[in-house]
Amino acid sequence: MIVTEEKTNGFSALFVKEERIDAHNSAELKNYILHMIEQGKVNIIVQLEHVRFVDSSGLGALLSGFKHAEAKSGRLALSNLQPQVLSMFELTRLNRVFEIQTDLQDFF
Amino acid sequence: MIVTEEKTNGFSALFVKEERIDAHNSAELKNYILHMIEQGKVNIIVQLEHVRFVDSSGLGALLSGFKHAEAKSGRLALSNLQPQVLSMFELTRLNRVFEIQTDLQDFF
Amino acid sequence: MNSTANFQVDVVIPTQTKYLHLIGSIGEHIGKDLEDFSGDRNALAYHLNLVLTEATTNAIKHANSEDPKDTVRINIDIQEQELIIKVYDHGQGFDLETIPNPDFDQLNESGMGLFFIKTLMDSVTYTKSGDCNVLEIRKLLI
Amino acid sequence: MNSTANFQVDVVIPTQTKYLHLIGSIGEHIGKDLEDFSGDRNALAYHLNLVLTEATTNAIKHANSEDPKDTVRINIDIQEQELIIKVYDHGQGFDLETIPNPDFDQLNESGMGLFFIKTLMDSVTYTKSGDCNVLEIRKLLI
Ligand SMILES: Nc1ncnc2c1ncn2[C@@H]1O[C@H](COP(=O)(O)OP(=O)(O)O)[C@@H](O)[C@H]1O
Ligand SMILES: Nc1ncnc2c1ncn2[C@@H]1O[C@H](COP(=O)(O)OP(=O)(O)O)[C@@H](O)[C@H]1O
Repeated sequence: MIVTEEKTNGFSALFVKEERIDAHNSAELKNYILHMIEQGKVNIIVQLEHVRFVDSSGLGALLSGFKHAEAKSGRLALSNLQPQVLSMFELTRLNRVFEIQTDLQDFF
Repeated sequence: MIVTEEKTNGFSALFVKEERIDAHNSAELKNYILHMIEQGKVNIIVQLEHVRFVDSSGLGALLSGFKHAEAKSGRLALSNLQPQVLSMFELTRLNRVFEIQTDLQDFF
Repeated sequence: MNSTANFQVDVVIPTQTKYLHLIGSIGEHIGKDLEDFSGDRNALAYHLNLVLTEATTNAIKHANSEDPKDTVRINIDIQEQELIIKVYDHGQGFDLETIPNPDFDQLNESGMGLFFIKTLMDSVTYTKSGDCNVLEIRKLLI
Repeated sequence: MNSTANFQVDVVIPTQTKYLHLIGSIGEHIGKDLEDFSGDRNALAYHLNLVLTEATTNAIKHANSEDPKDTVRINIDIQEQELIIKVYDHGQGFDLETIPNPDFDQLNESGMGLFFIKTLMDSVTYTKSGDCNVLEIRKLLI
Protein backbone atom coordinates (compact mmCIF):
# COMPACT_ATOMS: atom_id res chain seq x y z
CA MET A 1 0.00 0.00 0.00
CA ILE A 2 1.63 3.22 -1.15
CA VAL A 3 0.53 6.25 0.83
CA THR A 4 2.06 9.64 1.50
CA GLU A 5 1.26 12.04 4.30
CA GLU A 6 1.20 15.80 4.37
CA LYS A 7 0.41 18.30 7.10
CA THR A 8 -1.90 21.10 5.93
CA ASN A 9 -3.79 23.71 7.97
CA GLY A 10 -3.92 21.53 11.07
CA PHE A 11 -5.10 18.53 9.08
CA SER A 12 -3.16 15.45 8.10
CA ALA A 13 -3.74 14.74 4.43
CA LEU A 14 -3.27 11.09 3.57
CA PHE A 15 -2.76 10.44 -0.16
CA VAL A 16 -3.60 6.90 -1.18
CA LYS A 17 -1.48 6.12 -4.23
CA GLU A 18 -3.05 2.77 -5.12
CA GLU A 19 -5.49 2.22 -7.97
CA ARG A 20 -7.29 -0.48 -6.08
CA ILE A 21 -8.31 -1.06 -2.45
CA ASP A 22 -9.58 -4.56 -1.77
CA ALA A 23 -9.22 -7.26 0.88
CA HIS A 24 -5.58 -7.69 -0.12
CA ASN A 25 -4.49 -4.25 1.06
CA SER A 26 -7.38 -2.75 3.07
CA ALA A 27 -6.07 -4.04 6.41
CA GLU A 28 -2.86 -2.16 5.76
CA LEU A 29 -4.77 1.04 5.05
CA LYS A 30 -6.86 0.56 8.17
CA ASN A 31 -3.80 -0.02 10.35
CA TYR A 32 -2.01 2.95 8.85
CA ILE A 33 -4.92 5.23 9.73
CA LEU A 34 -5.28 3.78 13.23
CA HIS A 35 -1.57 4.35 13.78
CA MET A 36 -1.92 8.00 12.72
CA ILE A 37 -4.76 8.45 15.21
CA GLU A 38 -2.72 6.82 17.99
CA GLN A 39 0.03 9.33 17.23
CA GLY A 40 -2.45 12.11 17.90
CA LYS A 41 -3.26 12.92 14.28
CA VAL A 42 -7.02 12.84 14.75
CA ASN A 43 -8.00 15.21 11.95
CA ILE A 44 -7.42 13.36 8.72
CA ILE A 45 -8.40 13.92 5.11
CA VAL A 46 -7.96 10.88 2.92
CA GLN A 47 -7.23 11.94 -0.64
CA LEU A 48 -8.47 9.25 -3.02
CA GLU A 49 -7.64 10.72 -6.43
CA HIS A 50 -5.64 7.68 -7.55
CA VAL A 51 -8.14 5.12 -6.35
CA ARG A 52 -10.18 3.70 -9.23
CA PHE A 53 -11.68 0.81 -7.30
CA VAL A 54 -12.73 0.19 -3.71
CA ASP A 55 -14.51 -2.87 -2.32
CA SER A 56 -16.47 -3.37 0.92
CA SER A 57 -13.32 -4.00 2.94
CA GLY A 58 -11.88 -0.70 1.70
CA LEU A 59 -15.03 1.14 2.76
CA GLY A 60 -14.75 -0.71 6.08
CA ALA A 61 -11.14 0.46 6.57
CA LEU A 62 -12.17 4.08 6.05
CA LEU A 63 -15.21 3.68 8.33
CA SER A 64 -12.98 2.21 11.02
CA GLY A 65 -10.73 5.27 10.76
CA PHE A 66 -13.74 7.55 10.91
CA LYS A 67 -15.02 5.93 14.12
CA HIS A 68 -11.64 6.00 15.83
CA ALA A 69 -11.03 9.64 14.91
CA GLU A 70 -14.49 10.55 16.20
CA ALA A 71 -13.83 8.71 19.47
CA LYS A 72 -10.87 11.05 19.98
CA SER A 73 -12.94 14.13 19.05
CA GLY A 74 -11.31 14.31 15.66
CA ARG A 75 -12.70 13.68 12.22
CA LEU A 76 -11.84 11.75 9.12
CA ALA A 77 -13.01 13.22 5.83
CA LEU A 78 -12.49 12.30 2.17
CA SER A 79 -11.57 14.17 -0.99
CA ASN A 80 -11.07 13.68 -4.75
CA LEU A 81 -13.23 10.59 -5.17
CA GLN A 82 -13.56 9.24 -8.69
CA PRO A 83 -17.23 9.01 -9.73
CA GLN A 84 -17.47 5.22 -9.51
CA VAL A 85 -15.78 5.18 -6.11
CA LEU A 86 -18.23 7.84 -4.91
CA SER A 87 -21.11 5.67 -6.07
CA MET A 88 -19.98 2.96 -3.62
CA PHE A 89 -20.40 5.47 -0.80
CA GLU A 90 -23.82 6.39 -2.11
CA LEU A 91 -25.01 2.78 -2.38
CA THR A 92 -24.11 2.16 1.27
CA ARG A 93 -25.22 5.69 2.27
CA LEU A 94 -21.73 6.20 3.68
CA ASN A 95 -21.80 9.58 1.91
CA ARG A 96 -24.02 10.70 4.79
CA VAL A 97 -21.39 9.59 7.30
CA PHE A 98 -18.23 11.05 5.75
CA GLU A 99 -17.69 14.65 4.82
CA ILE A 100 -16.69 14.39 1.17
CA GLN A 101 -15.22 17.22 -0.89
CA THR A 102 -14.38 17.34 -4.58
CA ASP A 103 -10.92 18.67 -3.86
CA LEU A 104 -8.58 18.70 -0.92
CA GLN A 105 -8.49 22.53 -1.06
CA ASP A 106 -12.25 22.71 -0.53
CA PHE A 107 -11.75 21.89 3.14
CA PHE A 108 -9.93 25.15 3.81
CA MET B 1 -8.13 4.42 -31.71
CA ILE B 2 -7.78 7.85 -30.13
CA VAL B 3 -5.11 9.97 -31.78
CA THR B 4 -4.51 13.69 -32.01
CA GLU B 5 -2.43 15.56 -34.55
CA GLU B 6 -0.32 18.67 -34.19
CA LYS B 7 1.80 20.62 -36.63
CA THR B 8 5.24 21.53 -35.22
CA ASN B 9 8.31 22.90 -37.01
CA GLY B 10 7.36 21.36 -40.33
CA PHE B 11 6.64 17.99 -38.74
CA SER B 12 3.27 16.40 -38.07
CA ALA B 13 3.24 15.07 -34.52
CA LEU B 14 0.80 12.21 -34.05
CA PHE B 15 -0.11 11.54 -30.41
CA VAL B 16 -1.39 8.01 -29.84
CA LYS B 17 -3.70 8.20 -26.84
CA GLU B 18 -4.25 4.46 -26.40
CA GLU B 19 -2.62 2.35 -23.68
CA ARG B 20 -2.52 -0.66 -25.91
CA ILE B 21 -1.86 -1.30 -29.62
CA ASP B 22 -2.70 -4.82 -30.72
CA ALA B 23 -4.37 -6.58 -33.66
CA HIS B 24 -7.68 -5.03 -32.61
CA ASN B 25 -6.66 -1.46 -33.36
CA SER B 26 -3.34 -1.56 -35.26
CA ALA B 27 -5.01 -1.56 -38.70
CA GLU B 28 -6.69 1.69 -37.73
CA LEU B 29 -3.38 3.24 -36.72
CA LYS B 30 -1.76 2.04 -39.94
CA ASN B 31 -4.57 3.47 -42.08
CA TYR B 32 -4.48 6.74 -40.20
CA ILE B 33 -0.77 7.16 -40.90
CA LEU B 34 -1.12 6.15 -44.56
CA HIS B 35 -3.90 8.71 -44.92
CA MET B 36 -1.66 11.42 -43.47
CA ILE B 37 1.06 10.53 -45.97
CA GLU B 38 -1.44 10.61 -48.85
CA GLN B 39 -2.39 14.10 -47.72
CA GLY B 40 1.24 15.11 -48.15
CA LYS B 41 2.22 14.94 -44.49
CA VAL B 42 5.35 12.88 -45.10
CA ASN B 43 7.35 13.98 -42.05
CA ILE B 44 5.73 12.40 -39.03
CA ILE B 45 6.72 11.93 -35.42
CA VAL B 46 4.59 9.39 -33.59
CA GLN B 47 4.44 10.28 -29.89
CA LEU B 48 3.91 7.11 -27.89
CA GLU B 49 3.88 8.39 -24.31
CA HIS B 50 0.49 6.85 -23.49
CA VAL B 51 1.23 3.47 -25.04
CA ARG B 52 2.06 0.87 -22.40
CA PHE B 53 1.80 -2.14 -24.69
CA VAL B 54 2.48 -2.84 -28.35
CA ASP B 55 2.34 -6.19 -30.14
CA SER B 56 3.84 -7.31 -33.48
CA SER B 57 0.92 -5.87 -35.46
CA GLY B 58 1.48 -2.50 -33.81
CA LEU B 59 5.16 -2.58 -34.75
CA GLY B 60 4.04 -3.58 -38.25
CA ALA B 61 1.70 -0.58 -38.49
CA LEU B 62 4.52 1.80 -37.60
CA LEU B 63 6.91 0.06 -39.98
CA SER B 64 4.37 0.37 -42.78
CA GLY B 65 4.14 4.11 -42.09
CA PHE B 66 7.92 4.36 -42.06
CA LYS B 67 8.22 2.69 -45.47
CA HIS B 68 5.50 4.78 -47.06
CA ALA B 69 6.94 8.04 -45.71
CA GLU B 70 10.39 7.05 -47.00
CA ALA B 71 8.95 6.26 -50.43
CA LYS B 72 7.79 9.87 -50.60
CA SER B 73 11.16 11.19 -49.39
CA GLY B 74 9.77 11.86 -45.95
CA ARG B 75 10.44 10.17 -42.65
CA LEU B 76 8.55 8.69 -39.75
CA ALA B 77 10.21 8.90 -36.34
CA LEU B 78 9.14 8.01 -32.79
CA SER B 79 9.26 9.70 -29.42
CA ASN B 80 8.43 9.17 -25.74
CA LEU B 81 8.54 5.37 -25.73
CA GLN B 82 7.93 3.67 -22.41
CA PRO B 83 10.84 1.34 -21.51
CA GLN B 84 8.97 -1.91 -22.17
CA VAL B 85 7.66 -0.63 -25.50
CA LEU B 86 11.20 0.37 -26.45
CA SER B 87 12.39 -3.13 -25.64
CA MET B 88 10.06 -4.49 -28.36
CA PHE B 89 11.89 -2.32 -30.89
CA GLU B 90 15.19 -3.58 -29.56
CA LEU B 91 14.21 -7.26 -29.77
CA THR B 92 13.26 -6.86 -33.42
CA ARG B 93 16.15 -4.44 -34.04
CA LEU B 94 13.57 -1.94 -35.28
CA ASN B 95 15.40 0.60 -33.13
CA ARG B 96 17.99 0.64 -35.92
CA VAL B 97 15.28 1.47 -38.46
CA PHE B 98 13.39 4.22 -36.67
CA GLU B 99 14.89 7.41 -35.33
CA ILE B 100 13.75 7.32 -31.70
CA GLN B 101 13.99 10.25 -29.28
CA THR B 102 13.21 10.41 -25.57
CA ASP B 103 11.07 13.48 -26.02
CA LEU B 104 9.24 15.12 -28.90
CA GLN B 105 11.24 18.32 -28.30
CA ASP B 106 14.50 16.49 -28.91
CA PHE B 107 13.78 16.49 -32.63
CA PHE B 108 14.10 20.27 -32.88
CA MET C 1 -23.82 -11.86 -36.21
CA ASN C 2 -24.28 -10.93 -32.60
CA SER C 3 -21.29 -8.86 -31.58
CA THR C 4 -21.24 -10.28 -28.06
CA ALA C 5 -21.04 -13.98 -28.68
CA ASN C 6 -21.05 -16.47 -25.85
CA PHE C 7 -17.85 -16.95 -23.97
CA GLN C 8 -16.50 -18.51 -20.81
CA VAL C 9 -13.81 -17.89 -18.25
CA ASP C 10 -12.81 -20.42 -15.64
CA VAL C 11 -10.16 -19.66 -13.04
CA VAL C 12 -8.83 -21.74 -10.17
CA ILE C 13 -6.77 -19.80 -7.65
CA PRO C 14 -5.16 -20.59 -4.32
CA THR C 15 -6.98 -19.04 -1.34
CA GLN C 16 -4.81 -15.91 -1.33
CA THR C 17 -6.05 -12.36 -1.58
CA LYS C 18 -3.29 -11.34 -3.99
CA TYR C 19 -5.32 -12.99 -6.77
CA LEU C 20 -8.35 -10.73 -6.19
CA HIS C 21 -6.90 -8.15 -8.56
CA LEU C 22 -6.71 -10.70 -11.38
CA ILE C 23 -10.27 -11.89 -10.80
CA GLY C 24 -11.63 -8.35 -10.52
CA SER C 25 -9.86 -7.23 -13.69
CA ILE C 26 -11.31 -10.11 -15.65
CA GLY C 27 -14.76 -8.89 -14.59
CA GLU C 28 -13.91 -5.33 -15.56
CA HIS C 29 -12.73 -6.35 -19.03
CA ILE C 30 -15.76 -8.53 -19.63
CA GLY C 31 -18.03 -5.63 -18.71
CA LYS C 32 -16.27 -3.32 -21.15
CA ASP C 33 -16.43 -5.93 -23.94
CA LEU C 34 -20.20 -6.44 -23.70
CA GLU C 35 -21.04 -4.22 -26.63
CA ASP C 36 -24.67 -5.32 -26.80
CA PHE C 37 -25.40 -4.22 -23.25
CA SER C 38 -27.72 -1.25 -23.50
CA GLY C 39 -26.91 0.18 -20.06
CA ASP C 40 -23.80 1.97 -18.82
CA ARG C 41 -20.92 -0.36 -19.71
CA ASN C 42 -18.40 1.38 -17.48
CA ALA C 43 -20.73 0.99 -14.51
CA LEU C 44 -21.29 -2.67 -15.42
CA ALA C 45 -17.51 -3.15 -15.63
CA TYR C 46 -17.07 -1.72 -12.11
CA HIS C 47 -19.95 -3.79 -10.76
CA LEU C 48 -18.58 -7.05 -12.20
CA ASN C 49 -15.15 -6.19 -10.81
CA LEU C 50 -16.74 -5.57 -7.38
CA VAL C 51 -19.05 -8.57 -7.32
CA LEU C 52 -16.27 -10.98 -8.37
CA THR C 53 -13.95 -9.43 -5.79
CA GLU C 54 -16.51 -9.69 -2.97
CA ALA C 55 -17.57 -13.24 -3.81
CA THR C 56 -13.97 -14.43 -4.12
CA THR C 57 -12.97 -12.67 -0.89
CA ASN C 58 -15.75 -14.48 0.96
CA ALA C 59 -14.66 -17.82 -0.48
CA ILE C 60 -11.08 -17.08 0.62
CA LYS C 61 -11.86 -15.64 4.06
CA HIS C 62 -14.93 -17.48 5.32
CA ALA C 63 -14.55 -20.82 3.62
CA ASN C 64 -10.84 -21.47 3.92
CA SER C 65 -10.40 -25.10 4.83
CA GLU C 66 -7.02 -24.36 6.48
CA ASP C 67 -5.41 -26.50 3.81
CA PRO C 68 -2.71 -24.38 2.13
CA LYS C 69 -3.50 -26.21 -1.09
CA ASP C 70 -7.15 -25.17 -0.90
CA THR C 71 -8.43 -23.42 -3.99
CA VAL C 72 -11.34 -21.28 -5.09
CA ARG C 73 -12.84 -21.83 -8.51
CA ILE C 74 -14.52 -18.96 -10.31
CA ASN C 75 -16.55 -19.62 -13.43
CA ILE C 76 -18.00 -16.91 -15.62
CA ASP C 77 -20.39 -17.79 -18.42
CA ILE C 78 -21.43 -14.99 -20.74
CA GLN C 79 -24.51 -15.79 -22.76
CA GLU C 80 -26.46 -13.56 -25.07
CA GLN C 81 -28.94 -12.34 -22.51
CA GLU C 82 -27.38 -13.27 -19.23
CA LEU C 83 -24.10 -13.44 -17.38
CA ILE C 84 -23.67 -16.20 -14.80
CA ILE C 85 -20.94 -16.19 -12.18
CA LYS C 86 -20.26 -19.25 -10.05
CA VAL C 87 -17.83 -19.20 -7.15
CA TYR C 88 -17.01 -22.59 -5.63
CA ASP C 89 -15.60 -22.95 -2.11
CA HIS C 90 -14.66 -25.93 0.04
CA GLY C 91 -15.73 -24.48 3.39
CA GLN C 92 -18.47 -25.40 5.84
CA GLY C 93 -21.01 -23.29 3.96
CA PHE C 94 -23.62 -20.87 5.36
CA ASP C 95 -27.25 -19.96 4.93
CA LEU C 96 -27.56 -17.00 2.62
CA GLU C 97 -31.15 -16.35 3.76
CA THR C 98 -30.06 -15.64 7.33
CA ILE C 99 -27.63 -12.85 6.39
CA PRO C 100 -29.40 -9.55 7.02
CA ASN C 101 -28.83 -6.38 5.02
CA PRO C 102 -26.48 -3.91 6.69
CA ASP C 103 -28.04 -1.48 9.16
CA PHE C 104 -27.52 1.77 7.28
CA ASP C 105 -28.10 3.89 10.37
CA GLN C 106 -25.27 2.21 12.18
CA LEU C 107 -22.95 0.82 9.58
CA ASN C 108 -20.45 -1.78 10.51
CA GLU C 109 -16.96 -2.21 9.12
CA SER C 110 -17.93 -5.54 7.63
CA GLY C 111 -21.05 -7.16 6.23
CA MET C 112 -21.37 -5.04 3.07
CA GLY C 113 -20.09 -7.62 0.56
CA LEU C 114 -23.24 -9.68 0.03
CA PHE C 115 -25.30 -6.48 0.06
CA PHE C 116 -23.33 -5.25 -2.99
CA ILE C 117 -23.74 -8.57 -4.75
CA LYS C 118 -27.50 -8.69 -4.12
CA THR C 119 -28.03 -5.03 -4.99
CA LEU C 120 -26.00 -4.89 -8.19
CA MET C 121 -26.94 -8.27 -9.68
CA ASP C 122 -30.29 -9.87 -10.51
CA SER C 123 -30.23 -13.08 -8.51
CA VAL C 124 -28.00 -14.82 -5.98
CA THR C 125 -28.14 -18.33 -4.56
CA TYR C 126 -25.77 -20.37 -2.38
CA THR C 127 -26.09 -24.13 -2.51
CA LYS C 128 -24.17 -27.34 -1.92
CA SER C 129 -22.83 -28.98 -5.06
CA GLY C 130 -20.98 -32.24 -4.61
CA ASP C 131 -18.06 -31.72 -2.25
CA CYS C 132 -18.20 -27.94 -2.45
CA ASN C 133 -20.52 -24.97 -2.15
CA VAL C 134 -21.42 -22.71 -5.00
CA LEU C 135 -22.47 -19.09 -4.92
CA GLU C 136 -24.34 -18.46 -8.15
CA ILE C 137 -24.87 -14.91 -9.31
CA ARG C 138 -26.89 -13.94 -12.36
CA LYS C 139 -27.06 -10.65 -14.20
CA LEU C 140 -29.43 -10.02 -17.10
CA LEU C 141 -27.74 -8.30 -20.03
CA ILE C 142 -30.82 -6.97 -21.79
CA MET D 1 4.06 -22.63 2.08
CA ASN D 2 5.05 -21.70 -1.41
CA SER D 3 3.72 -18.21 -2.06
CA THR D 4 3.00 -18.93 -5.70
CA ALA D 5 0.80 -21.97 -5.50
CA ASN D 6 -0.47 -23.71 -8.60
CA PHE D 7 -3.34 -22.15 -10.42
CA GLN D 8 -5.21 -22.34 -13.69
CA VAL D 9 -7.03 -20.05 -16.05
CA ASP D 10 -9.17 -21.30 -18.90
CA VAL D 11 -10.88 -18.92 -21.30
CA VAL D 12 -13.03 -19.59 -24.35
CA ILE D 13 -13.59 -16.56 -26.56
CA PRO D 14 -15.25 -15.96 -29.91
CA THR D 15 -12.78 -15.34 -32.74
CA GLN D 16 -12.88 -11.56 -32.31
CA THR D 17 -9.89 -9.32 -31.70
CA LYS D 18 -11.71 -7.24 -29.10
CA TYR D 19 -11.03 -10.03 -26.61
CA LEU D 20 -7.25 -9.76 -27.01
CA HIS D 21 -7.14 -7.10 -24.33
CA LEU D 22 -8.80 -9.42 -21.80
CA ILE D 23 -6.44 -12.30 -22.63
CA GLY D 24 -3.37 -10.08 -22.54
CA SER D 25 -4.36 -8.55 -19.20
CA ILE D 26 -4.77 -11.95 -17.65
CA GLY D 27 -1.19 -12.71 -18.67
CA GLU D 28 0.00 -9.40 -17.27
CA HIS D 29 -1.67 -10.00 -13.89
CA ILE D 30 -0.34 -13.53 -13.66
CA GLY D 31 3.18 -12.26 -14.31
CA LYS D 32 2.88 -9.67 -11.55
CA ASP D 33 1.48 -12.23 -9.10
CA LEU D 34 4.36 -14.69 -9.52
CA GLU D 35 6.19 -13.65 -6.38
CA ASP D 36 8.61 -16.57 -6.49
CA PHE D 37 9.95 -15.66 -9.90
CA SER D 38 13.49 -14.49 -9.39
CA GLY D 39 13.72 -12.46 -12.60
CA ASP D 40 12.14 -9.13 -13.49
CA ARG D 41 8.44 -9.60 -12.78
CA ASN D 42 7.37 -6.52 -14.74
CA ALA D 43 9.20 -7.78 -17.80
CA LEU D 44 7.64 -11.22 -17.34
CA ALA D 45 4.21 -9.58 -17.08
CA TYR D 46 4.75 -7.75 -20.37
CA HIS D 47 6.07 -10.89 -22.04
CA LEU D 48 3.10 -13.01 -20.96
CA ASN D 49 0.75 -10.26 -22.12
CA LEU D 50 2.54 -10.22 -25.48
CA VAL D 51 2.83 -13.97 -25.98
CA LEU D 52 -0.84 -14.56 -25.13
CA THR D 53 -1.83 -11.71 -27.43
CA GLU D 54 0.26 -13.01 -30.35
CA ALA D 55 -0.83 -16.63 -29.96
CA THR D 56 -4.50 -15.68 -29.68
CA THR D 57 -4.25 -13.30 -32.64
CA ASN D 58 -2.84 -16.11 -34.78
CA ALA D 59 -5.64 -18.45 -33.72
CA ILE D 60 -8.19 -15.75 -34.60
CA LYS D 61 -6.62 -14.59 -37.88
CA HIS D 62 -5.01 -17.65 -39.44
CA ALA D 63 -7.23 -20.39 -38.13
CA ASN D 64 -10.68 -18.87 -38.40
CA SER D 65 -12.99 -21.53 -39.72
CA GLU D 66 -15.34 -18.88 -41.17
CA ASP D 67 -17.95 -20.06 -38.70
CA PRO D 68 -19.11 -17.02 -36.69
CA LYS D 69 -19.59 -19.32 -33.73
CA ASP D 70 -15.97 -20.46 -33.90
CA THR D 71 -14.05 -20.06 -30.68
CA VAL D 72 -10.49 -20.01 -29.41
CA ARG D 73 -9.65 -21.67 -26.15
CA ILE D 74 -6.76 -20.42 -24.07
CA ASN D 75 -5.53 -22.45 -21.13
CA ILE D 76 -2.91 -21.24 -18.69
CA ASP D 77 -1.49 -23.59 -16.09
CA ILE D 78 0.83 -22.11 -13.50
CA GLN D 79 2.89 -24.70 -11.69
CA GLU D 80 5.65 -24.19 -9.20
CA GLN D 81 8.49 -24.25 -11.69
CA GLU D 82 6.79 -23.77 -15.00
CA LEU D 83 4.02 -21.90 -16.74
CA ILE D 84 2.25 -23.67 -19.60
CA ILE D 85 0.06 -21.86 -22.11
CA LYS D 86 -2.09 -23.80 -24.56
CA VAL D 87 -4.00 -22.08 -27.34
CA TYR D 88 -6.48 -24.27 -29.24
CA ASP D 89 -7.72 -23.38 -32.71
CA HIS D 90 -10.08 -25.11 -35.18
CA GLY D 91 -8.25 -24.10 -38.37
CA GLN D 92 -6.37 -26.08 -41.01
CA GLY D 93 -3.17 -25.95 -38.99
CA PHE D 94 0.38 -25.21 -40.16
CA ASP D 95 3.89 -26.50 -39.74
CA LEU D 96 5.69 -24.46 -37.10
CA GLU D 97 9.08 -25.76 -38.27
CA THR D 98 8.71 -24.18 -41.71
CA ILE D 99 8.17 -20.66 -40.39
CA PRO D 100 11.48 -18.79 -40.65
CA ASN D 101 12.65 -16.10 -38.30
CA PRO D 102 12.10 -12.57 -39.59
CA ASP D 103 14.83 -11.13 -41.81
CA PHE D 104 16.10 -8.37 -39.56
CA ASP D 105 17.87 -6.56 -42.38
CA GLN D 106 14.66 -6.20 -44.30
CA LEU D 107 11.87 -6.40 -41.80
CA ASN D 108 8.39 -7.06 -42.94
CA GLU D 109 5.17 -5.67 -41.50
CA SER D 110 4.09 -9.13 -40.43
CA GLY D 111 5.76 -12.34 -39.33
CA MET D 112 7.09 -11.12 -35.97
CA GLY D 113 4.51 -12.85 -33.73
CA LEU D 114 6.00 -16.34 -33.56
CA PHE D 115 9.47 -14.80 -33.27
CA PHE D 116 8.38 -13.06 -30.04
CA ILE D 117 6.85 -16.24 -28.70
CA LYS D 118 9.95 -18.33 -29.45
CA THR D 119 12.37 -15.69 -28.19
CA LEU D 120 10.62 -14.83 -24.93
CA MET D 121 9.50 -18.30 -23.86
CA ASP D 122 11.40 -21.56 -23.33
CA SER D 123 9.67 -23.96 -25.69
CA VAL D 124 6.94 -23.89 -28.33
CA THR D 125 5.18 -26.71 -30.16
CA TYR D 126 2.17 -26.84 -32.49
CA THR D 127 0.36 -30.16 -32.80
CA LYS D 128 -2.98 -31.68 -33.71
CA SER D 129 -5.09 -32.68 -30.74
CA GLY D 130 -8.42 -34.33 -31.52
CA ASP D 131 -10.49 -32.00 -33.70
CA CYS D 132 -8.30 -29.00 -33.05
CA ASN D 133 -4.73 -27.76 -33.09
CA VAL D 134 -2.84 -26.71 -30.02
CA LEU D 135 0.02 -24.28 -29.70
CA GLU D 136 1.81 -25.15 -26.49
CA ILE D 137 4.14 -22.64 -24.94
CA ARG D 138 6.26 -23.28 -21.87
CA LYS D 139 8.13 -20.86 -19.67
CA LEU D 140 10.36 -21.95 -16.80
CA LEU D 141 9.78 -19.96 -13.64
CA ILE D 142 13.01 -20.74 -11.88
N1 LIG E 1 -18.50 -18.49 1.08
C1 LIG E 1 -18.89 -18.32 2.37
N2 LIG E 1 -18.73 -19.32 3.27
C2 LIG E 1 -19.11 -19.17 4.54
N3 LIG E 1 -19.69 -18.04 5.04
C3 LIG E 1 -19.86 -17.00 4.19
C4 LIG E 1 -19.48 -17.08 2.83
N4 LIG E 1 -19.80 -15.90 2.23
C5 LIG E 1 -20.36 -15.13 3.18
N5 LIG E 1 -20.42 -15.78 4.38
C6 LIG E 1 -20.99 -15.27 5.63
O1 LIG E 1 -21.79 -14.13 5.34
C7 LIG E 1 -21.36 -13.01 6.11
C8 LIG E 1 -21.60 -11.72 5.35
O2 LIG E 1 -20.72 -11.65 4.22
P1 LIG E 1 -20.42 -10.25 3.54
O3 LIG E 1 -21.70 -9.52 3.36
O4 LIG E 1 -19.64 -10.50 2.33
O5 LIG E 1 -19.60 -9.42 4.60
P2 LIG E 1 -18.20 -9.73 5.34
O6 LIG E 1 -17.50 -10.75 4.52
O7 LIG E 1 -17.53 -8.40 5.37
O8 LIG E 1 -18.57 -10.22 6.71
C9 LIG E 1 -19.92 -13.29 6.43
O9 LIG E 1 -19.50 -12.61 7.59
C10 LIG E 1 -19.92 -14.81 6.61
O10 LIG E 1 -20.36 -15.15 7.90
N1 LIG F 1 -2.76 -20.89 -35.46
C1 LIG F 1 -2.28 -20.82 -36.72
N2 LIG F 1 -2.94 -21.47 -37.73
C2 LIG F 1 -2.47 -21.42 -39.00
N3 LIG F 1 -1.36 -20.74 -39.37
C3 LIG F 1 -0.67 -20.07 -38.42
C4 LIG F 1 -1.09 -20.07 -37.06
N4 LIG F 1 -0.22 -19.35 -36.34
C5 LIG F 1 0.71 -18.90 -37.22
N5 LIG F 1 0.45 -19.34 -38.47
C6 LIG F 1 1.26 -19.10 -39.69
O1 LIG F 1 2.56 -18.64 -39.30
C7 LIG F 1 2.85 -17.38 -39.91
C8 LIG F 1 3.71 -16.51 -39.01
O2 LIG F 1 2.97 -16.10 -37.85
P1 LIG F 1 3.46 -14.87 -37.03
O3 LIG F 1 4.91 -14.97 -36.80
O4 LIG F 1 2.61 -14.78 -35.80
O5 LIG F 1 3.26 -13.60 -37.95
P2 LIG F 1 1.96 -13.01 -38.66
O6 LIG F 1 0.77 -13.54 -37.93
O7 LIG F 1 2.13 -11.53 -38.51
O8 LIG F 1 2.04 -13.46 -40.10
C9 LIG F 1 1.49 -16.78 -40.22
O9 LIG F 1 1.54 -15.86 -41.27
C10 LIG F 1 0.68 -18.03 -40.57
O10 LIG F 1 0.89 -18.40 -41.90
